[in-house]
Amino acid sequence: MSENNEHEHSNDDGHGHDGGHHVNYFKIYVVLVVLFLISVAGPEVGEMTGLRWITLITAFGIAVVKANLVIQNFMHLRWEKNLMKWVLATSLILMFLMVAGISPDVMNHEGNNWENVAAKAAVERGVDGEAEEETMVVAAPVGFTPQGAFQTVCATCHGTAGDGNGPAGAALDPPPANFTDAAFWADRDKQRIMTVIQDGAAAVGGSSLMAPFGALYTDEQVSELADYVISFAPDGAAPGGE
Amino acid sequence: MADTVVDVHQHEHAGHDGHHDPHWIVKYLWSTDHKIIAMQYLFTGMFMGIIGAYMAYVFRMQLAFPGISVPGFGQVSPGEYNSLITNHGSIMIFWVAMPVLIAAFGNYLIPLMIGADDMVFPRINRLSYQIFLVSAIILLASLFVEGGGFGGAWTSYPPLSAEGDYNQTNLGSSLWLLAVALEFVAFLLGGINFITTLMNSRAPGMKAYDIPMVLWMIVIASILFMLSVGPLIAGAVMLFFDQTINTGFYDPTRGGDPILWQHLFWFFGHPEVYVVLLPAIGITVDVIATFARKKIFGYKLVLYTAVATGVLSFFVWAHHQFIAGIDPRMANVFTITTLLISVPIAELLFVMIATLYGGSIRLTTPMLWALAFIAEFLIGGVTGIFLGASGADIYFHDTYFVLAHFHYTFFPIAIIGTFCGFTYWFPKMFGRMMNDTLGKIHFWGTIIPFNFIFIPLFVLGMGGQHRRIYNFQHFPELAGPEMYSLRQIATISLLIMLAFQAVFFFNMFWSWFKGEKAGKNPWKANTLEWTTESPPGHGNWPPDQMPVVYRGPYEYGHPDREEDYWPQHLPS
Amino acid sequence: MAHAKPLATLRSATGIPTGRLAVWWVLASEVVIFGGLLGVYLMHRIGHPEWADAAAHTQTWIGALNTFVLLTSSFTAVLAHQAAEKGNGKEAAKFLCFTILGAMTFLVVKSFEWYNEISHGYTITANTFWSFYYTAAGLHALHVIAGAIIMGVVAFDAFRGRELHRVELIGIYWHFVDVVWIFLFPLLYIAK
Amino acid sequence: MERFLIQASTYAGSIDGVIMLIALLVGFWFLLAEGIFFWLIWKFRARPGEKSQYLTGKEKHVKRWITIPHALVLLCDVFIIIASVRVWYDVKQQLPEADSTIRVIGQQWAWTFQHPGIDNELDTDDDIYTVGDLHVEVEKTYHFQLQSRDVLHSFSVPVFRLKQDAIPGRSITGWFQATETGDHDVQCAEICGIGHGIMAARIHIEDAQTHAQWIADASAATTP
Repeated sequence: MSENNEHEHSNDDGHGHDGGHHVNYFKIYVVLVVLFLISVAGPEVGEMTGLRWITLITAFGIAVVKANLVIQNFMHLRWEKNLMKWVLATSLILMFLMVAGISPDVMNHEGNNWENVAAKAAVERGVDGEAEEETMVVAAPVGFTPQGAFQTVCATCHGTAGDGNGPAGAALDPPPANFTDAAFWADRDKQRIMTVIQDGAAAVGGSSLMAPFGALYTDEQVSELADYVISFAPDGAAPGGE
Repeated sequence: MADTVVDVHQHEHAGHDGHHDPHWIVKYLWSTDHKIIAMQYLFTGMFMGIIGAYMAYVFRMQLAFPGISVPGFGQVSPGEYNSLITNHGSIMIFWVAMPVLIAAFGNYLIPLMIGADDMVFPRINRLSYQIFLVSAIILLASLFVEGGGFGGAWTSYPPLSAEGDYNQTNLGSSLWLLAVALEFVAFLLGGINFITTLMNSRAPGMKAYDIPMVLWMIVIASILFMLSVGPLIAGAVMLFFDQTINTGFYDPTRGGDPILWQHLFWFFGHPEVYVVLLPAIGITVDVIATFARKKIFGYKLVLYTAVATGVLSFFVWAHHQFIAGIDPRMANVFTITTLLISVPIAELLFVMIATLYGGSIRLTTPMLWALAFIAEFLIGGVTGIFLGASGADIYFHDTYFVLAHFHYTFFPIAIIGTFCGFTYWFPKMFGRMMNDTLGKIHFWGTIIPFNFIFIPLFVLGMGGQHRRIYNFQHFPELAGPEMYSLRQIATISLLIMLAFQAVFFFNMFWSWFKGEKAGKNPWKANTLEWTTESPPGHGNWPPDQMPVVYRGPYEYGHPDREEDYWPQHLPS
Repeated sequence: MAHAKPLATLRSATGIPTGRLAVWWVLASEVVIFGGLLGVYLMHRIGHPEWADAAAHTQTWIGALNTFVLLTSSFTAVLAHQAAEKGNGKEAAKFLCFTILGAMTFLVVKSFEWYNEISHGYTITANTFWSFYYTAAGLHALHVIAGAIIMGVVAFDAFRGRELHRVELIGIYWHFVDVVWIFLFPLLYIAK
Repeated sequence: MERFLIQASTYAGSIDGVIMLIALLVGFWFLLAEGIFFWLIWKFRARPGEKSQYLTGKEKHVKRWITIPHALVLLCDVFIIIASVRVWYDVKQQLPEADSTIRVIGQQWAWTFQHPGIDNELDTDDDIYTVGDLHVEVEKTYHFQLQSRDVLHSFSVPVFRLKQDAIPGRSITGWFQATETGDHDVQCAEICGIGHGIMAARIHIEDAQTHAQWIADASAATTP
């Protein structure tokens, strides 16, 4: 088949308005460049006069005008069937719908019975501020005792006697550590116990089922808790202190 | 009409191949023929379906008999359990329901039913399947990497999905996300092909209202998919960066927002439900019309309600998030829109039921599946009202009630709909009839256990049992013996149902090679695919016999005709 | 020729040629991808006034230069289309090459700009503003690269007088890439 | 619903009321639709020599079989919406005056409860922290501030019919008032990682005396 033929067809069938679109593309281009220059100059003017809205209008208003010029004249949407205009308009409207649905949660930082503490803190400290380790200020439990902490938190899995037979431990694989087992202490020291309590067993290559609990306790408290854990060790098996 | 994409290289290539049989690899794996691509999608989907079913088997065993060593798997650890449920969900929706219902049936049926010789962009079609295949391979690979497969549920909410520290499956979650994103790309390419083909390539005389309903539904579904998936693709890129290069898009301490992902996901996720629902409804409508020998009750009514459903589906997404930390005031808006969507869906079902009126109903295997679709989907539909109403959802959210509800929608869609379409078009696809008796045994062996799986789960959900918990022994109120007996009923029913699938596979392979020859039009149906050979050759029709359309697709029982059907291509 | 291009591709029930119809649908899906990303960015930007401090470090003049480059390349793309409509494949190929040149310039300027910013410590992880900045501009740059490659193929064919209708298709896509940048420019550079 | 699980909060009854209302309305439609459906299958089964009728669905007298139910479904929807929004407003939007405020903090994979202690004020020195056990007094209105340390969790108390997701970075306030004493499950209802299945807690609803005793004991045990 002849390529020329094909091309001529494209004029006839494709557009139904032979001989191009009678647009002076150069004129459109010049308008676009002028608009572009205004949009660049806008912020300068806005800054000089201190009027922020000038910046916004020149920036976004002109963006819309420019986009419209390109879409209508360069993409020839102006001559396209209505069907496709509807399709494109629909996709655009859906985006507005999406933003409308999401913005009450994402754009706002508080609402009916909720408050986005972290986002407010981020606004507060600005872009250069360092994020704190723990934005949620949760005081460490006051009146800490290692026994109490072990019985409320650890014993769920490790058992009240530290033998790994806690009620929640039965289903775990690997099973929770048995602190009364001499073999367990063969290669463990206090530092490792503290690391596991703070960062979880995964931090030392163990099972991820042992979650990090560092956020619950201060360093001293973790140290006390680790001593308490070591106290379960059978005589002679306990690792040396620090 | 030459102003279209014409591929010169393909011409040359085709010129070489034209007169001798291509190597089988070229013929079956590198083909641009829409029928071959449809088969590729169909069998890939079935294969993934078997994997998804195997996962369901493993975790149902764990739930009913916690701690046992599951035959064929071994003991299930909590991490493995999470990975199994996550990938079961992802596979069943993205790698089974979508490829089979949209891609396989879409590819097979669109050109045949509109009287075209192929899709408009055959090579993009092939590319679409290849990307899909790669995505499936990546997903399967993600199960075997270090740390195991992703275990953050198919919704993949960050921060759990975003940080390796939280989910312990750093590589698995990135691969999972990559696989899902590639799958989206595959369906975007496929969807453009479907839409363009239906819009432009209809046989002469085929007007918009002469298009069979299943094609409308597949194309509406593709449009819904295209318009809803965009933000999620953007969101997935952001999540991928969070996972791999430690950006903070979803990290609240760094100015991000975890709620954002939920919105982006469900802005896609809810239309996605209708993306898979509509093709299944389309298949059902076509099958019912054929076997009830009835014109469907209000063609335009069905079409417009489907469009209305599609449009409304963009307004309801946050009903998945009522208690997920969105502003409570927004929940009221979404309750209203959600309950409104029940109106067009109810209307679709009413229309399907009304189509039966005055018919001459033949209970063949495909018809049984179609009727089962209506009966079972009704249960899924009405239980959805509980979840769409914000007040009731406070209690039901994330319980087994939700789980049973969406299985009552997705099972009819993905399994019943697929079997319905497969048994109906099997004669066209392979040129032979399926065995009806075996088909019915398989039907009842699937439908009855199905109900016994999920009705107990409704009860468990009402008892307050939450999803995604691998072992209930830590919850004294859920660990009672009556709760376990319900779980065991569900699991044993699942085993029975899975066992009956063997009947289907036997029937399929046996009928494929040994079945009775089907002929061109075994069901005496009207639509164009029944006017060509079974299976159709390359190009679907001989070039000089391309069909021309004279009437709509559902002219059954017309009073002016002696026969009770009136094919679309016959001149008056 | 039994394996000739499908008849399906040649039909046009809507009156819109198949290729162009498909390109419009591609653009509709692109609108939601970019629309989603920019919408999300906009929400964050309004919610986080402190990002203005980060945005102050973007280089408006480089962004402006790139805007001008893309506008011009869009203009040459439409001239290529005009030439193709007249059947002048060589002319169309020439203008397409100008457009590719524009794309190259854009990418070179962009890499210079990013190099500059990254060396100042404004990496993608520096702050969520910069994450959005690199993600949005990166996604756009990816489209520029893809467009340039396809345009090369189209120009090659057009030079030999083949597939002239494709000049229009790649043009439509290219204008869309331009339109996206028209919005990215004020969003990322001007609004401070 | 009480057959499945007791109602232990003031709004549990109204949430169950919505569920019952929906069950009645949709149950009616469901049975009607399935009834007609099976009747039609039986009535219009294929008989030799009998041709199907040609109905287009455009005839007015036929079409009303669709349009009338259509309108009625819409009416039912309106009832459900009204009932549902009212309950939602009471549970999630309008908080009654609080007698006491507690803080609930989720982390992988445990619940930490911050009780206000003897002075009944949060964030003071005598706050009582517990992990996995929430102690509340019956017939008192509590506000809870829900927070999360790492990933999404969901604070779910099935007997209260209460559920709310905990989001890292946010503080979400809700309320409850218990009506019956007893010990019940608290579940995590949002997948939160490997240990999601062990993230259980107990809520202890106590009468005034027992609760005061617990506060005294707990304060004594934890005060240095």
